Parts: sequence; C-alpha cells; structure tokens
Amino acid sequence: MTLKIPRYDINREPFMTQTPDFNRKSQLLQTERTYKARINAAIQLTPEEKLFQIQILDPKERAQFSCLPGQFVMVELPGCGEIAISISGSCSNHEFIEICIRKVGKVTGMIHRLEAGAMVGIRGPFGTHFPMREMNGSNVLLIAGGLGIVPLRSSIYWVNEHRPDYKDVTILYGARTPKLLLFDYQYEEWRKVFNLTMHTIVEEPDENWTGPVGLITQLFDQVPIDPDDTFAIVCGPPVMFKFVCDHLSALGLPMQRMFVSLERRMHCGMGKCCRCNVGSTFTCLDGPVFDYWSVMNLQEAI
Amino acid sequence: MLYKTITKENFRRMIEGLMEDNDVFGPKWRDRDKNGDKVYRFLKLNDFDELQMDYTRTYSSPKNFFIPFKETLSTYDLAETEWDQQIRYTVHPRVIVGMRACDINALRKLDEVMVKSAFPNPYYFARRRNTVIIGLDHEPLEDCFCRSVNADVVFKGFDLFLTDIGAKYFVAIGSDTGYRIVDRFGGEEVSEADQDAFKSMKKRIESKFKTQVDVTIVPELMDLEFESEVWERWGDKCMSCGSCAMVCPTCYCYGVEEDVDLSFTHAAKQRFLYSCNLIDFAMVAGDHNFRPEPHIRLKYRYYHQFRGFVEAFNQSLCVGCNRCGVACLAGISPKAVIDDLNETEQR
Amino acid sequence: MKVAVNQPVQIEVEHIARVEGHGNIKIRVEDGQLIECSWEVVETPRFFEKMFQGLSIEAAPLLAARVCGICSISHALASVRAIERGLGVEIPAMAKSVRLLAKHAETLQSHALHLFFLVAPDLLGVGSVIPLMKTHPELIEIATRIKRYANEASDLFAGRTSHPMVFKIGGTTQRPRKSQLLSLREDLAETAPYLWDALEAFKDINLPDFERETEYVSLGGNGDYPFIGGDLVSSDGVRKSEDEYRAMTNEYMVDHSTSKFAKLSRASFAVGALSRFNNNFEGLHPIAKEVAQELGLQSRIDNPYFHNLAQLVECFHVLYESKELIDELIDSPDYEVATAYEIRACEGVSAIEAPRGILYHYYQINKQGLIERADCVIPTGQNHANIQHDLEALVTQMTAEGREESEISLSAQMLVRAYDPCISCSVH
Amino acid sequence: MKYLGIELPKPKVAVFGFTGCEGCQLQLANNEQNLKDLFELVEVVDFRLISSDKLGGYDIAFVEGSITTDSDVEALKAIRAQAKLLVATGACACLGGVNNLRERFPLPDAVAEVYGEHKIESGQVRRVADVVPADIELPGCPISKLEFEWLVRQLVMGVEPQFPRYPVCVECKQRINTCVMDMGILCLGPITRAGCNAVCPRNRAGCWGCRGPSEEANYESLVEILREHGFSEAHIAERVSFFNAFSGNQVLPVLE
Ligand SMILES: Cc1cc2nc3c(=O)[nH]c(=O)nc-3n(C[C@H](O)[C@H](O)[C@H](O)COP(=O)(O)OP(=O)(O)OC[C@H]3O[C@@H](n4cnc5c(N)ncnc54)[C@H](O)[C@@H]3O)c2cc1C
Ligand code: SF4
Ligand code: SF4
Ligand code: SF4
Repeated sequence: MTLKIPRYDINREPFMTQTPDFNRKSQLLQTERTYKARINAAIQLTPEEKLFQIQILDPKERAQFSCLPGQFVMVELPGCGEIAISISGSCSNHEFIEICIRKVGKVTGMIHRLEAGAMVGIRGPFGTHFPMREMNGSNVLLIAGGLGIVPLRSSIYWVNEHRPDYKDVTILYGARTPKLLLFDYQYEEWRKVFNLTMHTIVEEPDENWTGPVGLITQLFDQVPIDPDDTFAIVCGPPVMFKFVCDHLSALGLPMQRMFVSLERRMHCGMGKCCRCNVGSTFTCLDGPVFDYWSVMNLQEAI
Repeated sequence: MLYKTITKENFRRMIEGLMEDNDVFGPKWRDRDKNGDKVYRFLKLNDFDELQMDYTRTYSSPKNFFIPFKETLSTYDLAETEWDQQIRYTVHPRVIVGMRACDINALRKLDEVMVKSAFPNPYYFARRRNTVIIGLDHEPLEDCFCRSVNADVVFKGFDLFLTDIGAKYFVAIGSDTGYRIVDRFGGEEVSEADQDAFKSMKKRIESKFKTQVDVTIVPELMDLEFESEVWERWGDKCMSCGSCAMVCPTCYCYGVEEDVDLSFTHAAKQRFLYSCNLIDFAMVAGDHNFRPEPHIRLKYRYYHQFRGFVEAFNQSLCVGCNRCGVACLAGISPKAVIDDLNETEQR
Repeated sequence: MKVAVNQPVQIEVEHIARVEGHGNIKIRVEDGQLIECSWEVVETPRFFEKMFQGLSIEAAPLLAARVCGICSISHALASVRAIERGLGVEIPAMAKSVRLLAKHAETLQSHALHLFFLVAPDLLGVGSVIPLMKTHPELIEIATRIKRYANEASDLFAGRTSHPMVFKIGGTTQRPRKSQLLSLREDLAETAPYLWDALEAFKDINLPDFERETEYVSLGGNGDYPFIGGDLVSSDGVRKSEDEYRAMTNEYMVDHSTSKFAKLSRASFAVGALSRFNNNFEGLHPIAKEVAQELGLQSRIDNPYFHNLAQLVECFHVLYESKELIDELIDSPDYEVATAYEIRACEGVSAIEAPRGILYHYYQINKQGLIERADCVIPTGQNHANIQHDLEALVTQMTAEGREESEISLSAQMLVRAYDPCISCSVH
Repeated sequence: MKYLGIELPKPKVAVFGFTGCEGCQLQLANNEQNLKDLFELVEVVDFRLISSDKLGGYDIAFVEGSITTDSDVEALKAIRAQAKLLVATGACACLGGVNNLRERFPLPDAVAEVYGEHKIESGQVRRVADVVPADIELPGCPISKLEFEWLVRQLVMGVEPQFPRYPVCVECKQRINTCVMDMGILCLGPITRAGCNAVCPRNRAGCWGCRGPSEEANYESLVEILREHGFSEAHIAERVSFFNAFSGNQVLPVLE
C-alpha cells in the first residue's frame, strides 16, 4: 500500500506568469525577476560618480513601474551582483529612471564601465518615500551633504512638478570641495525655473570658489526657519544628519517633521536577508526614509 | 482538530508506504561523540529501521529543508550584451518524520516572515507546501527550555503529530493530507484508555522540564541593558564563528552572491545562509562596519530574537531547543546569557 | 639528417619543463667525444627529515603528504604505515581497502597527468598541452575523463586530490557511504571506455630506439602486483624485507645535486612503473595483461622510454582492480574504520609503490609519541643515477649516429621526462 | 571577450614555483574540464610544470612556495618587477607553510641531519610578502581549484577579490557535519579563514589552519576552549604552528 503525495507546483499559479509588480505585496510573486533596462545615457559627473538614465525595455513593464521620491531600486548586473540604488530622477517621468552611482566596489565599479546601450536589471521600487503630500501647504527645507543630493534630487523634481502646493522651498547643499558638488549644471534651473532658494557650501574651497566655506550647519544663518510650518528632508552621511537634525530640533522643529534616509548593507530589499535589520526595523521595508523620531529610537541607527 | 491513534506496526507500514513513492527524511544517527553518545541528523531514509524514533535532538535543525544553506535564486544565460533569466521553484513532495514541537513552532515563526509578510518568499513557500511534516513528541532533555518561550506544544504547522503512548501513537491530524495518510494506513478512533494514556504521557513530559529561562522582562532588558557589560563578557568569548545561527531552527539571515562561470556564458544568483555574528554582516563599502565588534554582533543576535521579533510578532524568535548552546564551543547559551542579564539587572 | 661527426654539441637545459621540480641537463660533445653529460638537481631542500623531529605521530602523515603535491597520498600512506608498523598496529580490513583504493586513484591520476599533459606534447611536437586543446580535442577529452574519475576517487577515499587527511594511525577517519560508492562505481564504468580510447591513441606511438640493460627495483609480489608494503626485490635477484630498506638503497651524495643518489648491485638502478612491470608482470590484472600484449610488451623491457607504456598498462590494472575493490566494499558489512593503539617508543619502516617507484619512510618514535628521527627515500632520488647513466649512453649512441644537436636535446629531455621525475620530492 | 557589453582584457599569466611541493601548481592543472575555458580567459606564457614554452611578458604572476635561498630572493624580485599583479599562491607562499617547521632548528643542524658534511645552499624560510609585496594571497594547502577559478574570474573582470572573512565553522555547519571537537578531535576551524568548504572536518579530521587566520580571529578564546577540552599545551602548540598561520599570536611557546 502506498500513498503518493501530489506535488503542488507553484510555477503554475497564475501570478507566476504575470510580470511582477513590486507594489503588489500581498501576493507571492517572482521576487527575483528583474526588469531589463537599457542605459540611454551615462554621464560622468565627477571621477567617482556617474549618472545613468535608464529605460525599462518592455513597454508594459515600463508602464507598471511607478515610484515616489526617496524609494530605491535594486540594480543588477547578472553574474556580478545586485545593489541598492536610490532613484534620483523625476518620479513622474515614466519613460526614464535616473540613478547616480558612486564607484566604491565590485558592482558599482563594473556598472561604471557600462556605456550607453548596455543593459542592467532592476527590481523595485522598494522602501518608504519622503511624505511629499503631507508637506503640502508648508515650507520645505531640503538639506543634503555629499552624495545625499542623489535621493534628494527626486524630491526637488517633485516639488517643481507640484510647486503651487508648497510655500518656500530651500535647498542647502554642502560638499567637501567645489568639484564634488553634484548636478551643478542644474542649479540655475532649480533657482530660476523651479523657483527654489539654493545655498551651497564647501569645506575646502578652490581658487574659483566664491561662496561660503565651512560645514553645512553654517548655512542656517542665511535661511529663516519657521519651526511651526516647516518640513525638512535631510540626506547625507550619518554624522551630518545628526548635527543638522539636532540643530533643527533646537530651533523647535518637531522630530516627526524631519526625514532622513538611512543606509545599511542590503542584499534583498524585501525584508528577508536581515542585513539591514535593527531589532524589528528593516531599513529596506520600514525605511530607508524615517522620521527623525524613529531614528532616535532605533538602537545603533547612526 | 481531529485525533486518531495508530499502532506501531501500522506506523511502520505507513512510513514504508510513504517511502515507496516519496522522499522520506527522518532522524538517523551519523556519528558518536567522545562520550559514545549518538549524534543524529535528519537524512533521507532508505529503510524504516534507519529511523530513530527514540532520538534525542539533531545537532543541526531541520530548517535547511526549507531554507537551504545555499540555494540558487535565478540563473542566467549571458549573451554579449543581453541575458535571459530563469527562475524555477521546483520542489518534489517529501515527508519529514520526527520533527519536534519546537522545530515545527520554528517553522511557524519563519512562516510569519517568509509567507505572511510583505514580499512573501516563493522559494520557501514552495518547499513548505510540498513538505509533509509528521511531528513527534518527546521527553525534554536536560537543557531544553522550549517551555519558557512557549514553544513546547504545537497545534498547527504539521500534517500529523505523534505522541508515543506505549504500543500506539496518539496522532493529532493537522491537514487533509495528514488525514488521508492516517486513514490509509489503519488509523483508529481514540478510545477512553488512549486518552488517559495520552494525558499521563503529557503530564510526564511536563514534569520533566529542568531548565527554565526567565524571559519575563527580557525584551525590556534588551533596551535597558543595551550598554551592559554582560555583552562584553560574553562577546570576549565569542569567536564570531556563526555556528549558533547555522544550527538554529529560526535564524534566517542570508547573503546573496552572484557569479559567472569560466566561459562567461552562464551566471547564477545564489543565496546562502549567513549569521549576524560574522564579521562582515553589516559591513558596507569602504569597510565601514556598523557592528565592528564581536560583542556588538552577539548582542544583536539576541536583540533580534528576544526584542525585535517580539515587537513585530508578539513572540520571541527563539524556540528554546538550545542547539546554539550545544554547538557553541565557547559555552554561550541563551540560558547563560539571559540569566546573566537578569542578574545584572537585579544588582 | 646526418651531420659531420666532429661538429661540437653543446646542450644546456635549465629547469627542464613538464617535470615536477627543478633540474638541469648539461651535455658537451667535442670532436665526437662526450666531454660532459650531467643531470643536475638544483631544487632547494626543505629538510623534511629535520622538520619531522619533535612532531607528534599524529602530525607525521600530514607533514609527509607535503613532500610532494602529486604523490601526496603515497607519502601519507608510507608515513602512517611506518608508524603503525612501529607500534604494531594491525588496521581493519575496511581501512585496508580504502587505502588501496586511494592509492590506485593517485596512480591513475598521476599516470594520466604524465601521459597526456607531460609526454603527449613531445610526441605531437608541441610545447605543452595548451595547443592540443584546439588540435587534439579528443585526446583532451580522454585525459579529462580519466583524471576526473581519478580525482573523484581521491576525494572519496583520501579526502581530496592532494594532501589527504583521512589516513589516521590505526586506519581511516571514516567509511565511504554506500551511496557515494555506488555513484563512484557508475563513474568508473563510464570512464573505462575512455581508457581503452587512450590505448588506441598510444598504441602506435614511436618511442626512440634505445636500450640499456638495467637493474629494476620494486616491491615483490607473490603472484600479485603490490603497491602497499611487502618484500623488496630487484631484477638482479636481491630480495629483502622492508626493514632492510637501507641495504636496498645505499644512498650517497654527489656534487651537482641537492638530491641524494642510490645504488644496489651495480652503479645504478631504476624504480617506477617499468620496474614494477618487469618484476611483477605475472601479478597484473588479467585485463592489464591483455593490454600489455596488445602493446607488444613482454615481461622484460630495457628501453627507459617504455616507462610511459608501462604506466598505461598500470592504468588498466588500477582501474579494474578498483572496480573489484569498490564492489567488495559496497557489500561489506564492516564498519570498523580504525584500531585503537597505544603509544610506545619504537621504530618503523614502510615501503609504498608511489607512481614513480618505491618509496620508503622510516621513523624513530619516543615514548611520548614524538618523532625523534625520520628518513624518507624518494623514488626519483633512486632514479637519478640511472637517469644520468641512461643519458650518457643515449648521447654517446646519438653522437655516434651523427644526430643533430636539437634532436639530441629533445631526446635527452624526453628521456628525463619518461622517468616522470619528481624532483622537489627527491630533494625534500 | 565581452561580458554584458564590457570588454574583458585577456591577461598574460605566468606560474612560478619556489620551495614547496608543487601541489598548488598541480591544482591549477586539475579540473581539466574547465581548462579550455580558462585558457580562453587568460594567456599562459610561462608554466614550467606543464609547458616548455616560455614567452615572457606577463601581467599576472602566480607564485607558489616559500622563499629560502638568495637566488630565490633575486628571482622573486625580478618577477615582482615584471608582474603587474603578484598572487602568492598557497600556504607556503602566504604563510611560510610547513616549511616553517624547519625554523625550529638552526639551519646548520638541519643541513647536518640530512646531508652530513655535504655543503648545501639554503636560508631562512620566508613568505612571499616578507620579500616583496604580494597583491593577493590565495590561501590553502593546497589551494582550492574552485577558488582559483573564481579568483581568475575576478581578476579578468578587474575587481578586487574578496575572500571569506569568516571562519571555517560556517562552512562546516553548512555541510551539517558533526563538530569534530565533540568527537574529541582538535580543530582550528573557529579561527581559520573559510573557503575550503571545511574539507577536513567534513572528513572527520580537525582543521589545521592551512588557510591562515580568519579576520579578527579570537585566538585567545579558542586556546582557552582547547585547554578546557583537555588538549595539552604541546598538542595545541603543534597545531597552531604547523602551517605557521598564527605566529602573530605569541600566547603559546614554540614547540620543541
Ligand atoms: C537604500 C540605499 C540607497 C542607496 N543609494 C545609492 C545611490 O543612489 N548611489 C550610490 O552610489 N550608492 C547608493 N547606495 C549604496 C550602494 O548600495 C553601495 O555603494 C553598493 O552596494 C556598493 O556595492 P559594491 O558591490 O560596489 O561594493 P562592495 O564593497 O564590493 O560591496 C559588496 C556588497 O556589499 C554590500 N554593500 C556594500 N556597501 C553597501 C552600502 N553602502 N549599502 C548597502 N549595501 C552595501 C552590497 O550587498 C554589495 O553587493 C545605497 C544604499 C542603500 C542601502
Ligand atoms: S556565540 Fe558561540 S557559536 Fe555563536 S558565533 Fe559566538 S562562538 Fe560561535
Ligand atoms: S568541526 Fe571544527 S570547523 Fe567544524 S564546527 Fe567544529 S570547530 Fe568548527
Ligand atoms: S579545514 Fe583547515 S586545514 Fe583543512 S583545508 Fe580547510 S583551512 Fe585547511
């Protein structure tokens, strides 16, 4: 007497044959399936940073992809690796995704060698976003240090696209040297066309630098901040956002109205690998965007 | 839940019957340790007599049947600039006999993460759905503390669960498949006497627990004693070898790596089980390490198990099997660490 | 092509290629006279005999393996067996089969490496196996399949292909599992046809016509073809026990070499596949005998280039004997892998037929189980003198025939390679 | 060769052996089924063990063995001057390996033991990095063929290889071995760099540390544990000094 247990074939479930939609989290899906995307342009911003404009190949998948400022995608080079990269372009642009990558290791190094026409795989978008709609009707302070401008840039686009919804919008951006200020070719546009106020500062000026010199907190002297009617987004290295947020707290800005983006080691983006886990918090699911109060309550956040 | 009984002869027929058409795994003995005691491991059964129904505890947990130590997530055929990605979740039906209540509870905890949360994990799900679990009660060992973390009894997550009541097994039936199996191989109705025998067996098991770990305020202590020297004390002994997480039935952290073959025509994305105790667990580019020291990493393993998971799912991740305590050469066990934590707090 | 007889010949090969270790050939012929002909061993010594001193017997087989990466299984076996013989430990039958299977795997792997990677390029007139991958893919396929099986067998019976760790004093660390044995047996069955293909490939090769009557030394079989232990014999009629290995080798030092040389009844003797073949022909596996006949070999051959063919015959012997051993092991109910032993002061010797010939390890052990003195006599060391004498005879013969310098140089190198010398091993 | 649109260079490779058993070089020639692909990826210009061709002009040099004589030192320096990338290959090159056991005795004693009155040139046992900088250290005694192939891929792709930082125990547990320490066998797995797939514990033998220490190995803790398990000081000393992997840790006396 025998009993053969029938096989349950997950591959035959209808959702397995559909293209994945990473926003539809309730169902099992092909979580490892990537969208194939072509690099349309690769622009060298600095020796270390490159901006890639990529387009998802399949029109259907392209239409399905939608993101919000602050979210990230997993970028894959099959056989080399997969890394978390913030979306840096406009989220209302459904044709192209812009990402800016700093060359630091294996995968980023290989991606830097890709030229226009080459392909990468992307999964996502993943993670939380800056609550842009919550900020409607208020002043917005966008503060970036170094590479922090990369995720912030998609909020800048958002603000521009919904400019009437916001009062004063100010960008404060600091870098170590003038050469490391990213997207400098866009500042004029941001100021004049986007109607934003923008201040930049560097720590080590060169002979052509005429702006202020020092740490980013020095720029606060130049901007009036209304603690009761302002939201702040702060992106940059942990030391920087700690200083900045403490400063803003001291001015009376509630912690819940300050948003930061955390960086952690990540392997999956889906709250499974635990590499970005701190206790019960997963930086990839509950973050990368956190309000400052949550960050303060995370052990070992910074 | 439905209950039946099955005689031991019929149980034998049942396993042999299942073995004919399916892969059946169960505890076998692999080695003897230096005291001459048997060391067990879940392995494929070729013969009913290999099955050790009186086994104590397997050295490594059966978690690897659901989360393998290494698994291929997807494969690629590479062309000069293009590629073709393949993903398959093919798992053939199989049966695991002899899993303990704690191990089944461990799976239920993993279900929370792998199936019920955002981004369910299809690899895990395919394995879980295609595995028939026949659980087995036992008298606790000296160091089992599953009772302290409420993992000593199990009501869900298995197909059948057996309790030895002498000449028969008392069988709890947890699924349709389980029902059909018992039915096919001569399951009998539970008699009054069976019920009594079951009750006294359960009482006996209950009375045998020796080790207790007081976890009452451990979640709070994790925060309160975050900077405690307890961690350094144990951290100094820890060799960051990851053994504890590897044998643990619930530790599920992993890493992903991709590699190409020598001809650069095929690539694979592989997932491998990792441990938060390993030095580069939280290391990012530029060699910045969020958890640079052994004691910090050790602390975070406990933090995830006894604090983070509690916050997320109202239960600790630890099921009290003490496999990590056995595997750890440095003698770091949950009992020892938590006792130390409790004591330090009292001082 | 003939050239003027008194054209001078000057050959210097520094670090001859496709052999293991560093050796030079120097030949000078003036006015048709052989002025210089030398085989120099310039390998740096590692002083293994000294390294053993003070080590525990447990560590000895592991260190012994590191004498040579190619024949590490032989060294480990010689070492562990010397210690066991000293302590008087009899190992379980199961462990004996596992060890012999490991030994056979090594022989097959080493012979295949030699025949296909080191010798075949000479026969096909190229510098290495790399161009053959394009021009002779079928040959590479054969080599690949044979070596793959040999590697798998080593992995199973020795733990890995080089530097085994499973030979512990008293037996082995474990019994191969039945499932592993079954799959290896399948592998073996699939590999066998490739070996027959190899026979076809080597059947009609042209080996240089050169003979020099030589004394051959090997283990002496009693109707078998021994690899692990037994009496020591020579084709000149010497027969001695393992413990008398020193009388069998008579090591001595020469100026241009860091390796010791050896002699027995005459100025030099040979060890290796050809010696085993010459001395134990009757003990070969019937299939191997058949192969020998097909190659036109009888039991006594004095052409050193025929080492290569003897190796081929041995490949058949070890493969088919392995098959029988695996079959036995699959059915064997034996689970005992090692015998317990007690440490005491003692001395022990063991002789093993390494791929390149007979190998001896000797240890003197104190009562704490530490090694006081060690001695290793390496096959290639025993062959050096014979290589030298062969070279002299070969060059003399070829000069007399008026051969060209390049031809002499190639034949000389091929001669050295035919012995498959393991120079770093011989220096150790 | 092109990989996803990225042009991969075909580096010229040379393999050199110094004082050692040539087991690592043998591993390079092993795994024949992949050799063809390997030779597509790199051009082998000098590899005496398997080839008599010497073309010179290499980019990557694999150096096996430890360095003992003055002429070795000169030869190694010449290799370093030529190679863009030097890979110390195997325990002898990376750690000194078993050769280092000789250093327990004065050199003249060793010469006398083996050669009597005969004069022999030799010197101190050095690792490659003691003589010239090594860009990469490929560990193991012998090296693992799979790891070597992986390394070649990394080099061809132009990325810095990242060897496992964690210890052998991880791989040992992943293979679900019974811990040999529980069987009463001394094991250095907890402090030795992984990457060998725990081949020794897999075969129920302890780890001898041939791959060198794992990153930030907790040497003191393991030694304490070994003592508690009843292993003698001499036993422990022999084990940690066998491959010279833990010479930086002067907790134990050098064995006699
Ligand atoms: C949410 C998020 C957004 C990010 N956005 C950007 C961005 O817009 N631009 C940008 O240049 N970089 C960004 N990073 C950092 C980027 O992910 C790392 O630089 C990248 O993973 C390094 O990979 P590598 O293979 O080149 O480095 P290696 O040092 O070779 O790293 C090997 C592996 O370690 C892990 N790892 C290493 N560093 C990091 C890191 N900093 N964060 C996460 N995992 C890491 C990855 O799994 C990686 O595959 C972001 C990281 C996170 C978590
Ligand atoms: S706690 Fe023990 S088992 Fe876990 S990493 Fe530390 S030493 Fe290893
Ligand atoms: S056998 Fe060795 S490597 Fe394996 S777990 Fe035990 S100590 Fe670690
Ligand atoms: S287990 Fe240890 S000794 Fe064995 S190969 Fe691995 S590192 Fe080397």
